[in-house]
This record gives sequence, structure tokens and C-alpha cells, in this order.
Amino acid sequence: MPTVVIPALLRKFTDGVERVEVPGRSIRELVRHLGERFPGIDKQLLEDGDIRPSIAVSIDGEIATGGVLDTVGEHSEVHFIPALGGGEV
Amino acid sequence: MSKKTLVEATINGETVEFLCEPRQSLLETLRDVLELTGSKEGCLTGDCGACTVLVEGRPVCSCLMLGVEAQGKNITTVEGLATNGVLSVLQNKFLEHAALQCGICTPGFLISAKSLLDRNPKPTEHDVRYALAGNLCRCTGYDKIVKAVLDAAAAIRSQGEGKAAAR
Amino acid sequence: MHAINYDAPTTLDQAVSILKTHGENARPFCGGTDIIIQLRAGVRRTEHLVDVKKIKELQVLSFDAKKGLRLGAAVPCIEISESDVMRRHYPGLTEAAHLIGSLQIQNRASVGGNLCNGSPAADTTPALIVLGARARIVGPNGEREVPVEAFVVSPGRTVLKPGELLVELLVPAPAPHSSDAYLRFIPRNEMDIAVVGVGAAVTLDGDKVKAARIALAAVGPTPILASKAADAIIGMKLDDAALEAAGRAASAACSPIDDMRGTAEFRLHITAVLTRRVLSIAAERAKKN
Amino acid sequence: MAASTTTGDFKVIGTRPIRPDGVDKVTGRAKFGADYAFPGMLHGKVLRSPHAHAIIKSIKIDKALKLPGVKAIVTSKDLPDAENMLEQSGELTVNPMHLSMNILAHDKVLYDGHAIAAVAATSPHIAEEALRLIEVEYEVLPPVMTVEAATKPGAPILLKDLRNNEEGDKPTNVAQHYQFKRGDVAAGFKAADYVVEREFNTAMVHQGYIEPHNAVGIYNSDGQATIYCSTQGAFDVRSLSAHVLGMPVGKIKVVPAEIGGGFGGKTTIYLEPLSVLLSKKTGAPVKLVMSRAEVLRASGPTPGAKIKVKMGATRDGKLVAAEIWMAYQAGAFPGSPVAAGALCIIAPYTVENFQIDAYDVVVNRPKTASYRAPGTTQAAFASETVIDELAEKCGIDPIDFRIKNAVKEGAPQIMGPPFKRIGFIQTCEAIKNSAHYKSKLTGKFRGRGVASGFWFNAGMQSSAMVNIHTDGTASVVTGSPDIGGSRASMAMIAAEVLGLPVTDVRPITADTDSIGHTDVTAGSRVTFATGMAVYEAAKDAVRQLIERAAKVWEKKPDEVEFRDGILHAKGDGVPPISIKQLAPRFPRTGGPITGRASVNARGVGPGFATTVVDVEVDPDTGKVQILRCTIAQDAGKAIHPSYVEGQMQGGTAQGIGWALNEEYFYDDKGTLRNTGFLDYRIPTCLDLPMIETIIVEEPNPGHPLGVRGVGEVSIVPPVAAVANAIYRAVGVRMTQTPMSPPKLLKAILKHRGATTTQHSAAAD
Repeated sequence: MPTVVIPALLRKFTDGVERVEVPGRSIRELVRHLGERFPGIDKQLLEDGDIRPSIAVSIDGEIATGGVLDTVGEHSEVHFIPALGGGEV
Repeated sequence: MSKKTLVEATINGETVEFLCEPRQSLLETLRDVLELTGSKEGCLTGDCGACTVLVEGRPVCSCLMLGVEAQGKNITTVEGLATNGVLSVLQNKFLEHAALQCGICTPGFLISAKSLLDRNPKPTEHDVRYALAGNLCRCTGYDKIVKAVLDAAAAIRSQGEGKAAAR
Repeated sequence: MHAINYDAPTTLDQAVSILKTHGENARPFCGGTDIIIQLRAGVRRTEHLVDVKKIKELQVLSFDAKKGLRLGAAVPCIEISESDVMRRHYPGLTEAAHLIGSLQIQNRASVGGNLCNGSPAADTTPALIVLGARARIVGPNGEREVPVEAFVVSPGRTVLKPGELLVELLVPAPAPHSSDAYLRFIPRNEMDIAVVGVGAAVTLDGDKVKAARIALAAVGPTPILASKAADAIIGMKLDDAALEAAGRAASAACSPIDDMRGTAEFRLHITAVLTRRVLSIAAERAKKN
Repeated sequence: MAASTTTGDFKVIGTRPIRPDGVDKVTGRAKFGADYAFPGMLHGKVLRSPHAHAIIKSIKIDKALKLPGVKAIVTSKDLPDAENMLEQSGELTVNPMHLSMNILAHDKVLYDGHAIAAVAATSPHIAEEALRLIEVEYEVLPPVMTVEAATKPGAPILLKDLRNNEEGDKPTNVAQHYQFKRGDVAAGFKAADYVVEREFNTAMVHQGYIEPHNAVGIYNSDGQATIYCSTQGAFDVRSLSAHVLGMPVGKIKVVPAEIGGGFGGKTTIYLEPLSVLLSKKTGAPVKLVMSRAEVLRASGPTPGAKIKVKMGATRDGKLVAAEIWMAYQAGAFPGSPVAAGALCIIAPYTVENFQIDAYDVVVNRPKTASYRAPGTTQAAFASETVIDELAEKCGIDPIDFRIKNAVKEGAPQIMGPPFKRIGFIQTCEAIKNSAHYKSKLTGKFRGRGVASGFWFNAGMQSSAMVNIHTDGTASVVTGSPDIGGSRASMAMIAAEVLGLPVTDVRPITADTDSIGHTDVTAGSRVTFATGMAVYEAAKDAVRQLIERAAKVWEKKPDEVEFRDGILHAKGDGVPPISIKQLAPRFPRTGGPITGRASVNARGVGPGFATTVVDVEVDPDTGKVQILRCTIAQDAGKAIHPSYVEGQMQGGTAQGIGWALNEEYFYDDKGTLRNTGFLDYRIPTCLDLPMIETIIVEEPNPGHPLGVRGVGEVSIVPPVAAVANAIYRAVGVRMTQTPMSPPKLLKAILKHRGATTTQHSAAAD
């Protein structure tokens, strides 16, 4: 099962747990399962059905570009991190 | 609007006549009236040197000179540095040394450097840095600019020696 | 910039007549390196610029071993810093002229213009003051002379009345065993305005100071002649204690402000440091004369 | 994308050809934004707030409109409503409402210089005179200039709708809290033999590009607008302007002019929508150019920061814990790069236990924009100073201390995922082995300091086309504005793939109608991502060349080989042909050849740099001279080494300026006092030595040529390196920037006082 690493400020939804194994073959499925297990956490990650613009997704060490459409492998490690760069305009 | 004045000057070797308002700077006159946009505006306070032109062979900030003051003067801008389409040694050395990145300061640097080499064919690194201190560059850290000017000086000297030997 | 008129008279009479006609609304115009910026920023307003560079009296640069220096108000700084005569007889004034802005600025700016701009931070003004320079002024009511230390009355304001024009600066010939020096402090190595400037002229009698003048820039509303600082060394050997005393007295003569160029506290400290350094340089030079 | 790294011999890559736009730049022919002029063009000027914080009660424009020559005036009433939401735009996220409020103040001005109205007139002088005739009535509010002032109880609130992720529905000036943590910090500090804790404050500084912002807008009666401007991202200008103007993206064309420096500051918009609005009202092209004072007052500097760093190490020099608190001045609207700063602050080191809390805070200063490795130089100043101190306490050479704790491939990044192949240790080793570091520094009041830096670099979207001309030469079309010579690199990459001499490849930067979407020139991404697109587009062209040759030879494509610009038929004795020889056959074999590629680039390789600086301090004045400086940086693969060196030198120079003299100086009313290059002191030619460079090439496995971005990380180490050098010269640890003479002198005198007291106490 893929592993999701929960960002520090969202660990209040997971009782402080940092790493969780979640079933799913896409980011969409991972987030849905996360939300079922830790109610409310999915709303922090999504906006209008896709990953919030202020959040980036890293899959196996690489910043992914497909939002909820990106696929994950059986042993993938997924991180949700702040979108990088120059900030906001 | 104040009355326009007719000014006659020699710019890059050509006699030109133009009309300008007294409140228009030489820089504004060059760029907006004569369409010589090679001289750049960076600050309008004489601090950046991007507008540097030669007036009677001396570098000045064209943003701090009035267009009407050009009357009867001999002025050289970056557009006048190449001869019949052939780049000057300095221009070529700037290209060879990658002495420019964005290029906005380049016209001013070329003019200041020309003025230095016209007076001092064998400048030290410090001479070059002093002569260029009135020109700000934010891209290069000046390293490659200083090297280009020193190399141009050497090349001009060896050209001169070559010519002397040929005579 | 608001609309302006421009005249370029070729004689003093013409210039005075134009200036008189327009009174408060006219200003002499020389290198333009301050006034164009001020007009653009709207901090000064004038209807007429009277370009004085074509008047030959304002372009005089002559030295006579007895009469001293005549420096036309419009002589560009570059002519001073490139002059061997100036470097030999007035090294302090020469280095002050050499410090003004970049070469681009020095090719336009003049010592006279620097003075008339009335800035407390002008580099050449303390250098003139320590030399005992006088300003020759021509106006509708004739001529007058003013010592340079009395020329600037407040930031940006001078003794010049509407219609008047600075023609030249008269500097006495240096006495034997005397010399001058000018130092300023700036955060960078070029292109800044003085955070503190100190000029000094020293005349030696053997290893003692016979006469001295010290003047300060950027530490008060006008350039300052620091007489008490000079008094502290007159008759003394210029040893560390004397230099310290002069530095302390110079600091005491200041009334600096906090601004983006430095704090008042910093300026007081630097005034003392530069006073010590500039006196040493002037004295070294005087020994050779 | 093949993940394999090309390490073979290159013919073009790694050489130093003359840049293709060079002649235009040394003859004055290159057209920058302000150089554009059109028949009937009007000139615009912007009225700006003299107050840092005030409610706009009324704006009267009648008198100004009556001035002869004035053609139109716009205020925020001319802007459509914009939504209060976040949207991704290239490297940045955008809140259209905040963006609109920054273009023209709506009901409040939020900083000295905030735009209020714009005038179009027949000359710039008349437009300027008109500004003086616009009457604005203000209700002045107390300015909030610092993070402390903005966060103290009862602080005036800048944006009434602003809420953050922690305080529910409470109005606030804190826009966001970020937190990153790992391990057990308390246990980590318990294991430490040495702990250093310091607080740092950095001043707001500006990118200082020499060319002011500019825009020419032309609005046609058919609803189509064209904007000419100097920008780092034409596509971003298009989408951001569309937001502000309420226009469809497809109705705006942006033509990127030559750009006179940006460093991140030209990734957003200021004048562009105003030029279109004024053109729409007047029917004429309208040009606006900022003055230098406007650039400093009202474009986007980088935040001042308050950073508290506590770090612990064991006696043998192993970092074991870090606790970091940081707050950045976002400016008038949310969105400082504080999160990036937090993710970079200890990125070069393996620290098992850390907690980093980061806050984005609005203040009455201009909205900050990107500046070269945004948010990271401030952060590294703090962490790299503390690391220097820990190294000293452990009695370990500062470079060895860094190497001992350095991250390697596989180590987790602050944000979690592991590093791939990186070259940090190599930059440290390069400095350690440099002639500079091995030289002995002698003389009084002299010191040598080192520091390192990290920056992510960016990927994102790029498009490229490679056209083969009828004579066998080629052009490369991209959408990436060239701010530092990147066109040369694009031509070189295409030339390498096509086997052509680089002089046979002309690169151009196209407008937004002429090439596919391309994200901004920022994040050190052009050579990486646009370079990847160019590489792919050139490969696409090669594939087509092979097909055409196969057709001519009546063979199958897999029977044709392409090597070094020559097409060979496998097997029998068909003479090989060059692209030039094949080009005349294009019409009869299917028409022109255009290679195309679009990427949303993955595989970004982060950059590291290590810098050593020698300084001399005048202990009586606090003035610092930079005596010598060397930087080692991992470029992955240097396409054009001269321009890689240029990026390293330029970033270093900016870092030195930041360290020594640059700062936004506001008075107590919140008015910016240093609005020109006279008192905003960037280094001159006389303030810097030659800047020595060592290019480290540790290939990025995520790029076909091994490229990493090189544009940014060079600015990260110098501030800390200078601070560390000053410490070794005069014994004082500077914890604020700029380390300008007044501040350094004060520290020296305090230190001297302290040591004298100690001495006399000892003597007693």
C-alpha cells in the first residue's frame, strides 16, 4: 500500500501520526481514503475537486504535476507540501 | 507646454537639427525625438549611468543635461560606436567575454569604457573600476566587464603596435 | 517636469539682466546635476533656467603664487581634478572635487554649483572654507564678496538674492609650510553623498601648528567652520593627544541628524575619526611644502 | 522522458560561443520595453499614495482632466470586481482580488507608493502635471511596518477579510502559519554538547534591476489587446492581466520585449493592465514607464525577516537538533516566500530532530515579489551564522563541519522526500581545495568566512519549436524571455542535437500567440525546463529528418541513422547527406519540418553553492571591504559556462550588496526615504573584487543533458559568509542586515567596551 506522509499542521487530524498507509492507485483515491479515515483532512487538501493551488504533491521524491490525476505505485511514498517558489501575487 | 527650441548638434558624426522643449533632457531628446533608443533610462538621477553619452568626448549622464544644451555640441551615443557596421574592439570584447547579461547597462558601460581607453590606453584594474563606477550593473558583478575592458585595452595597444611596425 | 524657459547668456551683464527681470522665478543653471533632479522631483520650482556656462568670467581657472586662485563658478570639477596646478597647491580642494559623483557627474558639476546648491553635505564647500575662500557675487546692485563659510544659510538656501549670481571663488595663495586635505565617509567606495566630510588646512612652524582651519560637512544644517577644533591644535605638536582633542572639539561642533545615511551617534563618532585622519594628511603634506 | 544522463562528448554544449543577441545589445539596437513607440502613442503616469496606511475617502479628477493634453484618467472604479480566491499561475499562486487591489487601490492605500490613479496624456510631462491636479482625500491610519507591530494585540488590521489557517474567523495580519517537523527536538537538544541560539533581523531589500517596469498597451475596438512589456513571463502577464481586466486570456496578446534584469521582480504585473485600460479609454497606444522611485516604492522587493534559530551539536560536530521560528514581511498582501525559506533554511544538512514554524505577515510595505531563491538568503544568513558558531565551538574547520553534516543522495529533505543525486559536498570540497581557501589571509582586521546555500529550482511548463529552414539552418522558438543569456543555451542545445554549428541556429523568444504556453523565466528553470523542451523539439525534428531521408532513399526510417548532422543509410553504399543537402527535398517529401515539444517538466535537480569571502574591516568606521571572493556551485551540466559563471558572479554580488548596505529605510510615518540608487546602495564596480567561480558538474539524473538550474542559489551564501568573515576580522557576530557601517561600528564599540571591561575587571 502507498504511504502518505502527513504535513505537520495536518497531524491534528491524525492524532499526531506522521506516516499512514492508504490504499489507492491515484492521488484522488488516496485523498478520498484519507478523508474517510481522518474526517476533515481531505477538505484541507482539496479545492473544487483538485489539489489546492497552495499545495504541491511529491510522489517518490519528485514533484508531481497532475494533481488528483497522478497515479501512484504499490510502494509509493506521497508527501503533501507547500507549493514552492516566489509566493503569491 | 513651453515653446520648443531649434537645436543643431553633431550626433555620431552627423549634423542634426531637432526641436525640443527646454524641460526635455538630452536623454529624452535622443530617445523620443531622434529615435536613438540605445541610451537607456535607469534612474533619471545620474546614479546608474545607463544614459551615458559622450559630449565633446567626455562622458555625461544624458538624463542630467537638457536637450537645448546640445546646441553646437559633438555627441556620441552607443549607436555611434561601430564604424560602417563593423563593431569596435570594445564591443567585440564585451561579446567575447560575455560581459553582459540583460544588456540594459551595456550602452552606458561601452561609452564610459571608450572614454577611459581614449585617455588611458594602459589602465590598471583599479583605473577601469574607477572609470566605470558611475555605471551600475546588477547582473554581472562587474567581473567580466572589467576583464573585457582590460582585454580591449590590450588589443587596441597591440593593434597600434602592429600599425606602428607596419609603418 | 513643469514647463520651463531656458536662456544661455554670454556676458555677465546679460545674465544679471535676465535674472533681475525674472527675480524669484529665475535660477542660474550650470552643471544641472542637482537642479534637474530637484525640478523633476518637484522639490524646487523655477520658471527660467539661466545657463551661465557660456560666460567667460565663470570659466576662469587661474593661479598666481601671490594672489592665489581664481576659480570660475562654472568650471567643471573634472578640470580641477585633472589640473596639476590645483593638485600641487590645493590638494584638499582637488580631492573634494574628485570625490563628487562619478566621472559623468564631474564632467558637468562645478564647485560653484556645488556651493550654490546649498547642501550641507557638499564635498567642496568645507574644502573651500578651510582655505579661507571668498565668493564673488554680482547682482543688480553691483558686486559683493562673502566668505564661503557664510554662504550657505540653511539646507538648500544661500546668501544669493534674486537676480544675483556667483561669479567666482577667490582662494588665497597657500602660505609656506601649509597644505590642505579633505576626507569624507561614505558607505560604498563611490557614488554616495558624504555621511560626514571633514576638510582641514594646516600651516606648520617647525613641528608645531601655526595656523589651522577645520570645516565639516553633513553634520549640521549648513557646512560648519569648526574653529574650536582648530584652536585645539594651534600652537601644539600634532601628536595623538592633540589629534584626539581636535576630534573631540570637531564632534562638539556638530548637530547631526539621524537619517538613511547614518545615525547622529555614528556621525559624531566619524567626525572625530575623520578629523584625526585628515589633520594627519594635511600636516604630512604641509611638511613637504 | 529518459532518465539517463548524457555524459558523452559534446560538440557545442560546454563551449563559449558569442550570444546570438549580442550584436543588438552592444549597438543599442536591442528593443527593451521602454524603447517601443507607436504612431499616436500617449504617455501614462501613475498617482501614488504619500501615506503608508489610509482610507481613500474621495478622488476628484475633474481639474486634471481639464489640463490640455490629458486624454483619460482611470481609478479602481474602472476595474471589474475580482474574486477573493487562490489560483496557480506558474511559479506563483494568485489571488485576483489582492492583485487588483495592488494595481489600483480600491478603498484603502496600504503602502507609501500604492497606485491610486493613472493618467494618459500627449506627453509624459503633461501626464505628470495632471497627477498634481488630482485631489485625493485620505483618512490616515497608523502604519504597521514590522512583524512585531503587525502581530501585537490590538494592531491595526490591514485587510478586513484576511483569515488564517489557525485563528478561525478572527481578523488578523498573519496570513499563514507553516510548520515542518521531524523527530524529537527536546531529546535532540538533550544530546547536544553545544547549543547556539540567536535572533536575526534582515531588512527588506530590492532586486535592483536597472531597467524600470514598463508597458505599452494597445486596445483595439474589436476587443483585442496587445501588451508590449519587459517581463520574465509573457504568459503570466497575459493571465494576470486577464484577471484584473476581466478579459478572456485569448483576447490579450503579450509581446515580451528585451528585459533589463528581473531577478524575480518582473514575474508579476503593475503597469500592464493600466496601459490597456487607458488605451481602451483613449483609443490610442499608451506607454507607461516607472521612475526609479516608483520601482523602489511600489514594485515587489523581498521581505525583511525576523528569524530565531536554536541549534545543537555534539562535541564531535554532529548536528542533532534545530528549533526555528521565522516571520516574513509579506508586504501589503499575503504571499511572502516564507515557506520556501523554511524548507531551505537547514536543507543542506542532515538534522534528525527539528521543528520549523514560519509565518507570513502583512505590513504596510509594498507587496513583496520573488527575488532570486526567494526567502532563502534571509534564512541562510541565520542558519549559516549559527552553524559557523557551532563549528567554532566544536573546534572544527567550518567547511569540514559542513561536509560532516552534509546531505547526500537518499537523505530526506525538510519537506520529506529523499534527495536524488546532488552535489553539495562537491561544492564544499571545491572550496576547500581552492587556491583561495588554501591561501593564508594576513593583516589586521581581516577575516575569512564561508557559508553554503540550497535552492530547489523549478520545473513547470515550457513549449518549444525547432524549424528547419530551406538551407538546412534552423530556428528555435520558445516562450521564455531571456534575462541572462538563455537564448544562447537554447541555440546550443538545438545545435547539439541537430549536429549544426551554433551559428546556424537562431533562437527567438516568441509572443503569447506564437508559441505554446510557457511559464515564467524564474526558479532557475529556463535552461532546465525550456531546455528540455528544446531538446525534445530538436529530437522531433531529427525524427522527421530521418523519415524524409528514408523516403528519398526509398528505405524504412529504421534503416537511416542520424549522426552529427549527417544522415546515413545503413548497409549499402548510399552516400550520406547533410541536413543542408536534404533541405531542398522537403517540399517533395511532405513539406517543411518543424519539431515540436511541450513539457511540464519533472526531474528538477536542486542546486547547492558554497562561498568563501575575505573581508577587511575599518574598526574606527565599521566599513567593510570585500578583498576576495570565490563561489563553487553545482550546475549539473554547464551548457554555456560563461553565462553560468555570470549567474554565479551576479548572485554573489547581489548577496554582498544585501549583506553590506542595501535596505529599505522607512521613517516613522511609513514613508520610504531612500527612493533612488543614491541611497539604495547597490555595489558599484569599486566595491567588488573579481569574483572567482568554480563550476561543479554533478549531473541531474532528471534531465537528458544533466542540467540543473543555475540562476538563483548563488545569492544564498554571501550574506552569511560576509557575517562570518566579519566575525573573524573583528570578533563580533552580526545578527542583522545590512551590516552597514553604523550598525557594525556600534557592535564593534559595544564589543570593545565589553572586552575592555573584562580586561580591567581581570586587572583588578
